[in-house]
Amino acid sequence: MIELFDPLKGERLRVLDETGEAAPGLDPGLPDAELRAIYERMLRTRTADAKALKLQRQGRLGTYPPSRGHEACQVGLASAMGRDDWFFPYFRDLGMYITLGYPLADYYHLWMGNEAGLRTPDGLNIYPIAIPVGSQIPQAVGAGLAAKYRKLRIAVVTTFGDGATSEGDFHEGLNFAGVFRTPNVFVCLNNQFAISVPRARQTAAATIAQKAVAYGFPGVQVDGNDVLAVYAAAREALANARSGQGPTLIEAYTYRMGDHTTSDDAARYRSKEEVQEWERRDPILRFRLYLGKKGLWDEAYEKTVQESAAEFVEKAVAEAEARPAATPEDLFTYTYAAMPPELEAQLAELKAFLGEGRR
Amino acid sequence: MIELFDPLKGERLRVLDETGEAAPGLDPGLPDAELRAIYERMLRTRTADAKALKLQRQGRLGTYPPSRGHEACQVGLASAMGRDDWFFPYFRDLGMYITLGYPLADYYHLWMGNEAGLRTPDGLNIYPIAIPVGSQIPQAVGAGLAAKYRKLRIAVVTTFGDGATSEGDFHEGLNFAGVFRTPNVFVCLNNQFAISVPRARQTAAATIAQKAVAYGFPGVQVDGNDVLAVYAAAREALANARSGQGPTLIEAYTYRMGDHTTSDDAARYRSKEEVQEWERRDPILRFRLYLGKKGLWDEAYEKTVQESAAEFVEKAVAEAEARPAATPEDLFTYTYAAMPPELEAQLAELKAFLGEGRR
Amino acid sequence: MIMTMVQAINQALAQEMERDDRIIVLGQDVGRDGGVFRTTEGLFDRFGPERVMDTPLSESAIVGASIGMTALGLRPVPEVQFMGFIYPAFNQIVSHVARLRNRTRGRFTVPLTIRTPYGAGVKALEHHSESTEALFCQIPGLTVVVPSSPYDAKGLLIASLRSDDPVIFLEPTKLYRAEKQEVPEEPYEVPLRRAAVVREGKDLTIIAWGAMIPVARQAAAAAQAEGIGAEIVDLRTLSPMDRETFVASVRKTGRALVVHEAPKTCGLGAEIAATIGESALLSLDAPVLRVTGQDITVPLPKSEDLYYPGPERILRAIRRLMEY
Amino acid sequence: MIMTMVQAINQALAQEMERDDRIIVLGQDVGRDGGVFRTTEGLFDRFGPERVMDTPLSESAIVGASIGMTALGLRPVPEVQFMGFIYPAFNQIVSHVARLRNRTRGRFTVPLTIRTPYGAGVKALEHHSESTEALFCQIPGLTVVVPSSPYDAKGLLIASLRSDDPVIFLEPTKLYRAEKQEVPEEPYEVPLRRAAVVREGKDLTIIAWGAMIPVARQAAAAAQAEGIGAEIVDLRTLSPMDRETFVASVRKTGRALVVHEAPKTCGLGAEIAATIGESALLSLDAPVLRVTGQDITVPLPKSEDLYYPGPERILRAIRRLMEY
Ligand SMILES: Cc1ncc(C[n+]2csc(CCOP(=O)(O)OP(=O)(O)O)c2C)c(N)n1
Ligand SMILES: Cc1ncc(C[n+]2csc(CCOP(=O)(O)OP(=O)(O)O)c2C)c(N)n1
Ligand SMILES: [Mg+2]
Ligand SMILES: [Mg+2]
Repeated sequence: MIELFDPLKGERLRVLDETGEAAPGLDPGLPDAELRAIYERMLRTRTADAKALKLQRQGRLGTYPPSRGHEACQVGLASAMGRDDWFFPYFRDLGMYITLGYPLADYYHLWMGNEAGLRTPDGLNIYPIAIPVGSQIPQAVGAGLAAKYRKLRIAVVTTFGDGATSEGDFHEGLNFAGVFRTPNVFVCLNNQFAISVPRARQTAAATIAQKAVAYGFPGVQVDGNDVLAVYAAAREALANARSGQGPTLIEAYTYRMGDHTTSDDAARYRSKEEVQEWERRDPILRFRLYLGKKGLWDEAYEKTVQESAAEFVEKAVAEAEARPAATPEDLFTYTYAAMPPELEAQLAELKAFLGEGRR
Repeated sequence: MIELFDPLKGERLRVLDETGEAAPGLDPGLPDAELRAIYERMLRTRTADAKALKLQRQGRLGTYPPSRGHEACQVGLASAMGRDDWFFPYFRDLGMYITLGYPLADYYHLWMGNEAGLRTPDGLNIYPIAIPVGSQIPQAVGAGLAAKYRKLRIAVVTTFGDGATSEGDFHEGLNFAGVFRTPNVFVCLNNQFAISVPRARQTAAATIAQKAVAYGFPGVQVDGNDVLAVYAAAREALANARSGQGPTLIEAYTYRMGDHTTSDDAARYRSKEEVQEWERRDPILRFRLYLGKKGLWDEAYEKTVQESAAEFVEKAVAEAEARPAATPEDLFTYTYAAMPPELEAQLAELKAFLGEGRR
Repeated sequence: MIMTMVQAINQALAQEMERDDRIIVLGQDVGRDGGVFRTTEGLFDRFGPERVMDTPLSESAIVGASIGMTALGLRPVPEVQFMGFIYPAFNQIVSHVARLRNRTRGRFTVPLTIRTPYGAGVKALEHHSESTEALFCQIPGLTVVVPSSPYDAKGLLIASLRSDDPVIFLEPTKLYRAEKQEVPEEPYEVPLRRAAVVREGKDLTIIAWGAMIPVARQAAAAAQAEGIGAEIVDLRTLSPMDRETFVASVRKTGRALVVHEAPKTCGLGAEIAATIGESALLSLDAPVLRVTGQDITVPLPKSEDLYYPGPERILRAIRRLMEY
Repeated sequence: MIMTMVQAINQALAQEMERDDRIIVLGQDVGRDGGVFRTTEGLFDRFGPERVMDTPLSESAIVGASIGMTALGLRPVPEVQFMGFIYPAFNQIVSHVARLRNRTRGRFTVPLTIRTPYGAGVKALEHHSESTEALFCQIPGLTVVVPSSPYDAKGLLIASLRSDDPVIFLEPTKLYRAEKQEVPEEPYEVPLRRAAVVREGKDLTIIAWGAMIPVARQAAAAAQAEGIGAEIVDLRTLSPMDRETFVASVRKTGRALVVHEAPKTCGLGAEIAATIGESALLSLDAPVLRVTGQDITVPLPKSEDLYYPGPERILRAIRRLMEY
């Protein structure tokens, strides 16, 4: 399906229109249970996101990059992934984490300012969040190389924003992937902004998907507010990766509904009208309309889902806040496999200092 | 003309075939005197290059990257440039330097191991050679931005190899150029190798020219052993740059006839047959055949040109070797605009040390 | 006018841009948004998009393009959004910015000023609390400047913008809005390469810079209460370093303490301690001590305090020095 | 067998690759060409293109991809062609390689060994004579190793390949073929984090590493002729540093001299001098001196000798120390 949509011709894969109507022949045909699961993940994502913002305002969580508007991209992509696939995230990936089963308490714990929240639970193939923009991309390619070397039939997914495509690491990573035909799926969440810098300032290419031309593998633009389009493209790209057909670049065309982070004020650089225009294309709304048409959604169902999401989120907050603070040992132990004498001395001194009643 | 050759369709601009026949409608129609001047520059380049190799073997010059085979790319490009245009070179650009009027003695002086040879004479717009691969590309874009800001109708040219296209700086530079529509001409000398690494290992893109698609401006592949093709493409790209129509990427498809540098042994990684195959496509030979067909070349003319080239080169060698050695002051004076006390102290100490009869 | 460091920096930029049309500000979000810390606020409206350029997210190109601009006589002021994101531009800085004057024997100079917020203490995200100034201090050709007050920020920035050498101008985020100070309206320079004795004392010398100056002052005040007179030298230009000023101070006091946020090992404190050992060994009544960040990655906000030198840690070291 | 450092490195790689199929060598020209210095010669034929990978010209991706390989349990050995070209990968090294163990509280470790030729003295092109080891020594989490002999090269490299910490393994180009030495055929480790006293002496301590060791030996021999006994400590692992060994030596001799190729200011010598000042002040009979590269960019070949510390400069410093 991917090769049917040529970014050089301005084509974009979309399954659902804004009324939730599925284009004939493009619907990935998921079972009802899976459709509902996707919806539930999207709602959990939005709920958990709103909660993080609230916690931040209350001083209970630090600077936070909200995901609102990206639920279709994140949940659509992660829902198509398999348990053995690997994920190399960026910093705006809440729906990925929720879908892939990363404990939300850990995720909150991280954004509350504790490294322990970055410790992926054993058995989950999720690398830690990369804050330096684009830097995770070559790493994902290396994981792809390793998968190939080990003859694992898995795919390696990495996400990043439109801004990241301007970094050298985007280029070096994708170029490597092309040369070695690694099992990578590169997903750009083109949300039209890198903080205040609009997409047009990021590159003169008409689409981000067409950048794949530079690397000799397919690129496709999908409607990033259409969870089924993201799912369909991801499923195909993942299958191609796993079966040795090489990497794919997916551009998910979407919009950052909120501020860049809680330190940002997007009103300084974009209009209310523009934001409102995108509110209409809300990915959750669109998918709800689709479910409604399929008889999978009604008010009662919505209520259950909302309640369950709220409960899920509150539990995670409670858990995260109950976690113990980092100890000096936590801070010093993981710099090296074995602590060097200088660090031992510094740790001892810190503990003596704290022992004097300070802190 | 550039847009007539689509790299995505595998098209390559070529004016002269291997017998020196010009394709009708593509010949840039240069006056005879200019054609001969181009030939003479190509021959000087080859002569000066061979001399550098000889000097290196004699221990009179250091590690050196030979230009043989690149004469059409270098001389074709530089011949199309105007006096006010800027040039940001890489390390294999002898024909550019000769054509642009950089004193050959300075060039030799540099490769003999003295920074003074990197001091571009006043009035020449040539930035110093960049050894870290690809790093000059964003710099050239900055010069383009400055030209635009100052409303100068000039172009900024930068050259680099096929290997350089894998560096992040290639990407960041070209992307910047696209966004700001700078007056840049990017010329990739695709000579099929980055030291031992073949072009196919460098990128999975079928051509390097097509990488321009990622940046939203035109890219064209030209026959890099055809000086008229290089000239024609460069002239058009330069004109576009100067007139505000933005940047162009030119891929000059050629071959590195010699070793990577005098420290390299290309026989380790490529076959004699391959090299012989390319000998047949020698850019000087091809252009000579063309001149012959136009009645601009005969043995007597060849003899004069050879002699003049030899004289030109010998004079430069003599001049370079007569230059004084760098003094301690030369080494210390240019680190800062004004020498800090610590450097003054180190310089004084060095001089005292040398004064003790050492060196 | 009474102003914060952010305002002082903003004013320095505006005044110099007014005076010198070779100055171009470029970087991520420096334009319409006015910079994530608002240091470039208003410049876009005043000087237009050609002089206040929002760029792609590309540190290497931001610095690399700035270099190229200098070839044609401009004086760019690239902003790197946080010091933790300067590394993608490291090659441009080390291999080109620092060297071009020397490698062209003065034909090409690189009069640019790379501005970047730096340092811990504001409970920021990972990579947003870096203070790796020593990386740059070891590269010949670079000038590294750190202001510790609004007054110095304006004067040092103006001096940097007017300098013919490339400057890495590090702005302590912790001080951006910490303190307001009277700052003269007219442009002025605080000279580069000159440290300042910002507090006099006879018993020991504290050498510090940036956000550590207010912390050192607190410690010095506490020490005073114990009858110990601490002199404080604000280094201001970290490279090339004004060794004379602090060596003279240590010759007088006989004791020295370096305070910095960066980890101890190979931090700038090492060079300062080594210099004192070289030049003032016989004046030393005690070893030169260093109170610094721990030799670990700056922790996330919840544990930042365990990393960061505070007044009590400095006071402890002062006492230890005096008891030696 | 008697062999050069190049051969010793080559043998270490081959033997460990034989033993451990998680080891992958990658970089520019490491494959068919066998590396520009031939350190990887024969590995491509023996282990195939999947384990000896010629890569695109992309330092950041070479290191970045190596990181990703460790996520799936591999132990990559990326080669950077010269230390002067490591800067494009600096972000990957500083922001990821060094930190991943800490930031994931041990879930992800990065057992890779970045190999790169380093140092001056071979009349190479610009950017090919760098010795910026101190850049890496100040980054917590990295291990920085420099061998000074074929024997140590093999043993330290094997220890690095087996280490669970990321190692920056710096190979002094000047020593690649300078000296041959008996090197045991079987694999062995020279322990990381341990300096070695490679020459005993009672009058002063010279601390050095890599290509400066033979130079220091020459100076020490000359000093011996004047009746001065110089002890030489080969640091071997520059970070984390074995402070105990050199401090103990200085406590014994009372005098210390650090020798390194890098410029003086903020070179590793600063940390060593500062450490000695902190830990052995009362044992010092003279200031700790540093004989180093000049505080300038390494000059082009014709003037390299004016930059580089030679035995005479060291001898001068030894005399100065003894006369103090
Ligand atoms: C290398 C680097 N430079 C700058 C930053 C600061 N920064 C954080 S997010 C961001 C914008 C990212 O934009 P985009 O890639 O489009 O992702 P989005 O935030 O829109 O999801 C910037 C500039 C950074 N984190 N890393
Ligand atoms: C950043 C960097 N990495 C590695 C090198 C070492 N090196 C010098 S030339 C070269 C190959 C360049 O290949 P290409 O760009 O194709 O240019 P060519 O030499 O073929 O003209 C390499 C790897 C370097 N100079 N800079
Ligand atoms: Mg974005
Ligand atoms: Mg090439």
